[in-house]
Amino acid sequence: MTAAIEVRGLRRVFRVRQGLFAPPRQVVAVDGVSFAVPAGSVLGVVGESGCGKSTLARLILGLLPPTEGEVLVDGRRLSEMDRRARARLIQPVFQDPFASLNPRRRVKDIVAMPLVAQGSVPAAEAARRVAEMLERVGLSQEQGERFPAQLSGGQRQRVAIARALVLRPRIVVCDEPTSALDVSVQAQILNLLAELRRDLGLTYLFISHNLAVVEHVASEVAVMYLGRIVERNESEALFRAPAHPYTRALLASVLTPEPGLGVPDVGLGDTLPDPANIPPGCRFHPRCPQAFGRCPAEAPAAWPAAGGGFAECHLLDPAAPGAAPREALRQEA
Amino acid sequence: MSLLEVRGLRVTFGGRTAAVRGASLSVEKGETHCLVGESGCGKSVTALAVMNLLARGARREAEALSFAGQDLRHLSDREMSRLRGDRMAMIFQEPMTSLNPAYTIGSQMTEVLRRHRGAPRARAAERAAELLARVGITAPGMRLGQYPHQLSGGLRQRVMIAMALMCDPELLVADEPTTALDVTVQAQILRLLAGLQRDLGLGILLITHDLGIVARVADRVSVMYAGEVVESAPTAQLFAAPRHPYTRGLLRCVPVPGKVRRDEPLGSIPGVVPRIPPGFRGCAFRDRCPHAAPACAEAVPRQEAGPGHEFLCTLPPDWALRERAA
Amino acid sequence: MLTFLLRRLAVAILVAMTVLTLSFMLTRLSGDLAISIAGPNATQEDVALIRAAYGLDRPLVVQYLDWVGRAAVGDFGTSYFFRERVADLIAQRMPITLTLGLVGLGIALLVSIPLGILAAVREGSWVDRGVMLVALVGQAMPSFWLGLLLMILLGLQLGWLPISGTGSWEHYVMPGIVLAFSAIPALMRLTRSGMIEALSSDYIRTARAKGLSRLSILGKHALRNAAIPVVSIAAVQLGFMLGGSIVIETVFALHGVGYLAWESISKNDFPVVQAVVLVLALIYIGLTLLADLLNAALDPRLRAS
Amino acid sequence: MSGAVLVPAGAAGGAPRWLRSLGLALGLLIVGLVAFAAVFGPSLVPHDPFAQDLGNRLAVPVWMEGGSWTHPLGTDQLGRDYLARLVYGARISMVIGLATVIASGLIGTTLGVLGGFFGGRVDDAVLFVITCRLSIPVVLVALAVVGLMGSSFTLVILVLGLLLWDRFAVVARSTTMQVRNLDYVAAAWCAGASRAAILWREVLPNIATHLAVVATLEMALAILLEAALSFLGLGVPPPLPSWGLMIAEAKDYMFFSPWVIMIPGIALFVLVFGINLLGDGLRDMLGTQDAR
Repeated sequence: MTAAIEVRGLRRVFRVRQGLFAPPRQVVAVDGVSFAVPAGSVLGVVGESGCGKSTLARLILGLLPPTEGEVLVDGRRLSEMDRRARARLIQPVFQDPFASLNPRRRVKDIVAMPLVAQGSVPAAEAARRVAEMLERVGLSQEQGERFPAQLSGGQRQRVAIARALVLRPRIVVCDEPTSALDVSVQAQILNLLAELRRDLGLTYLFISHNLAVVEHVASEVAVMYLGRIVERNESEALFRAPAHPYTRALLASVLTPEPGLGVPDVGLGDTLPDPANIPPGCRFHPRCPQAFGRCPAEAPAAWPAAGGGFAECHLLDPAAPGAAPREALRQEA
Repeated sequence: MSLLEVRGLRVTFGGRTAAVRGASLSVEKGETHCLVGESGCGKSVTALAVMNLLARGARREAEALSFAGQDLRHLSDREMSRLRGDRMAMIFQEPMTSLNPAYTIGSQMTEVLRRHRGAPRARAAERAAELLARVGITAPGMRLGQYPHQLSGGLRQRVMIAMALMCDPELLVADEPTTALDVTVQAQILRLLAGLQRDLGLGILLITHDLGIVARVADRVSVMYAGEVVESAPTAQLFAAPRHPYTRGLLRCVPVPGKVRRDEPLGSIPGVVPRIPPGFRGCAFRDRCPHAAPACAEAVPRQEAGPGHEFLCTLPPDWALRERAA
Repeated sequence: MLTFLLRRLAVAILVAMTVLTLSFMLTRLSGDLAISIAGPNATQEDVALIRAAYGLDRPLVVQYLDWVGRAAVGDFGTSYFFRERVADLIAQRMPITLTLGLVGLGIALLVSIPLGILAAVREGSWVDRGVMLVALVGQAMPSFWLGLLLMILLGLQLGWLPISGTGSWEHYVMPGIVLAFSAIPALMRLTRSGMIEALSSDYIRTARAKGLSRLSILGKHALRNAAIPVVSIAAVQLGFMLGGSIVIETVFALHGVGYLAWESISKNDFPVVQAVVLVLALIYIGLTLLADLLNAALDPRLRAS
Repeated sequence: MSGAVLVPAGAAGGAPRWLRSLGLALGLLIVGLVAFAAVFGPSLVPHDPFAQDLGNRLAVPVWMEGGSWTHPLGTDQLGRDYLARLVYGARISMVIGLATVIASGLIGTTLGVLGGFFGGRVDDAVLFVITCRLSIPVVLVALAVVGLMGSSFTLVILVLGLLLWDRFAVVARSTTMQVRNLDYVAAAWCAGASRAAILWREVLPNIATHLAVVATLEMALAILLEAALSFLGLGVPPPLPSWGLMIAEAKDYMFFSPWVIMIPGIALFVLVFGINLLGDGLRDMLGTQDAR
């Protein structure tokens, strides 16, 4: 199957200037990220704050230029397209429905904005497509006349989705689309996104810190830690048998609504990841409960994991002495 | 006698909007009571009302509001401030902004003990260092001299907890203490709170929107909706047999790994959280409720569905069972 | 911290250079300075003589470089009108203007900080409204007119203070009050909004939750954070006040730098004018530098980085 | 089902609304009255503001002993009708205020928006220009320029317009920065909208209200500065009746007949007060709007 979207060796370095005479510090926010997403599927990207998942979204959307690497849609490089052509292929849905809509414009004008930006859609045609899109996301024509301040958070996120889909893109990058919403509204929006994906044949890149949500929507999951994808696998396989110690810790810290289980010990230390100061070797080793001599010395390769994915961990190296992955799993249980 | 007893709490802002409309709950000694609900349901306002920390312009009324047998309703501001930070303490959602950026951790921690116990500076610093170690902060002596901005969010929340414990309080009110934190840090903080409670016999009133947290740490749960406690039960009981349609809807909205299949729609509650106009009568959930009936516009009875399990609905206590049978 | 300082210093020097250039250009705006200096009744020869005497016959670039080179070592040339070295003139007059500025700032701070705090603590009350009204009145009051009113009231009718001139401390009271009026609204609003922001912050809620006394909450926790911007703005305001002293010194015939500037402008004494512009700008630049330093000293977040 | 429950959420509480709008209304009223006087006044007042009548110098206003309705506000030291001059002075103040705001608003907004929107080196340059401008003492430079080039009405406008753009630039820059980082601008970028369209449709409408507040402040400042320049004799040239100039000309008589400086002074004060009230009212409206 051809990939709807492919990312090759994406890397982004921020230079943080500290002073006129001090050498600028380098912060590697995204460090060599590659993946391909088949058409019609959903790649979930999970990780904690500062792991680079939002930078990754901005790189893919063209809001930031990459330091290295390429994004391809249907085998064509996005960097070689003009922005209007790119807009017809890939669109965003952002986290904060209060900041993502221009407060001075009516809902119908917000949704029409991408059509206007194309410059080639006649007004009547645009109005028709806006009306159709509003209905599709569950908003009335009357709500189309309102300003964003007159809508609830969930309704605003519906507007943002309508705006993203009005150009009928192939790919939608959802950056924490439900994190600012209440659970009952979150469920509405997740259901809507799933329905639209099926009906319109969309491909999603779904970025979230909420593993339970990702598990629900994603067919494949990538776990990011300090700018790298440390584990990627089919959703089922990853949640059933996480291979990377970080993935295991993440999964362990998800508090499912099951009484009586108590709060798990995730076994991570106090040292928090600092993107400006990435540890040598395996970047997770200072927090890893299973780190051993090789971890600070050598960056792990991507070893295959059960289910067809991979994880970057020395424990998975068949040649590693005394560090079988089974043992790690038992400790978790 | 409950440690904290709240009955018929009402909070209004500017006489126009009722944020809390007759909420009741009680926290026992050594118990964790979770108050859960969506944004705007009044759960945080309830917590602030208990501590008498409401913003100016807010009015608080209650049929009963007592702490360890002491009626809090008629205490003066001065008397109340003697209790706060001493016998009842509170921590907040935003560890990044809840500490004063202009003073060191040590200064902010010690002033609690100095204020309530008149402790000399050195003794207060000793106690602060001891508590920092207790909440799992390494090199507490060094931390005392640091400013809040030098600590990560997780560490700051630990400092907040340590600061709350300075005077050995009997009650800790925690308002969404882990919402701003990453999941792994959240688990660490919640574990810490659970451990402290076990060791110190604290009563905890935990405000949260996260049913996962409720399930894992609560002894008792109260579910709030539109300013009312609509259901209250021991935790296991609530998750096993929720009675209020809102509780049931809420539980179905949460994606649970392994329970809801991918591609299957999640349960959801239609509509949005309403704003309650003055003089409103009946059930506030009726606009979104699949079981709404004309009777819901009248006064809604508070019913018992088992020991310590109350809910606010016109449906009979065994409605769910009958529905399943039918 | 050191790099921050160096960076700030580098910017300050660049700004100073730019102002140096601007103040030179300013005096050449009118075209032929020699004609302006010579006055309307001068003959062709007079103008030529003046042109040669002041080096105005040289190319502009040479004149500019000459001026920069001299200004760098504090030599601003000689005044046409006073027949004295400009640097000496400014040095004589500067203490008067600085005294006036500091008196004005002192009065402004004494009035605006307590009132600003009071308004913030009683936000929305009649006290607050009253304080805001004072700010509005202060903003709308033309300083020269206020000066005249004070002269009539305090000088003539009550006879408490000398109407104008330079000499005793009493001569600074009325101009100081008038100058303070120009800074009070800004400082008062800033104190008020800073206190309101601090009082509604999460850390004040924490302080209340800790059961601290009202005095400690206001005086220790809120004021410290609200004071940070006020202190730095006060330094900047002093700069504006020195710049604005020209009007007040003229009204009260207080012989400071501002009065000197006004006299020189009326007499087309351009070496003095450009020197005063430069010196006031340099003082302002120095004060903003000071403001940044104060800020860094008061705010631990800045101190560390 | 009862729709009564569903009332859309909105902000509640705050200071008494009538009081806030009272300030705004008063500001509007004052500015409106002065604008009316500026436009129609000179044709309604029977006297010529420039006509001297040396036989009738310093006639007192009507409410004082010996005053008459022929000259309701009295006459000045040259016997010119004070009311006519005051009304004509309103025209000068308003024109200078508006023209300065337009000129400085264009300069400052352009600089600020460019710096805030493009950031990086553009912003460094803009910030530097603003810093330079702030370090120049405004009154002194304005006086020097007018002094060296000769006083004229247009020169005053030009000088003030070129000097008073700093606050526009500062506010436009900071608000543009805030707006630029909001996701709706990112969405417009992803939708392929041009930079010009983003600036025009997404950024400007959202900073316009802030700029309106600055405009009132700057207009008030420009009017005060013009009065100060004219008072020092280096503003609007005589015999034009600028309020500042009227005060300067009357200064010598103020100890004996204080009303000669009171009348133009009060006019100046009230106008500036009104404009500031307007600005405060606008700011309050902004505040409630932002607190969604």
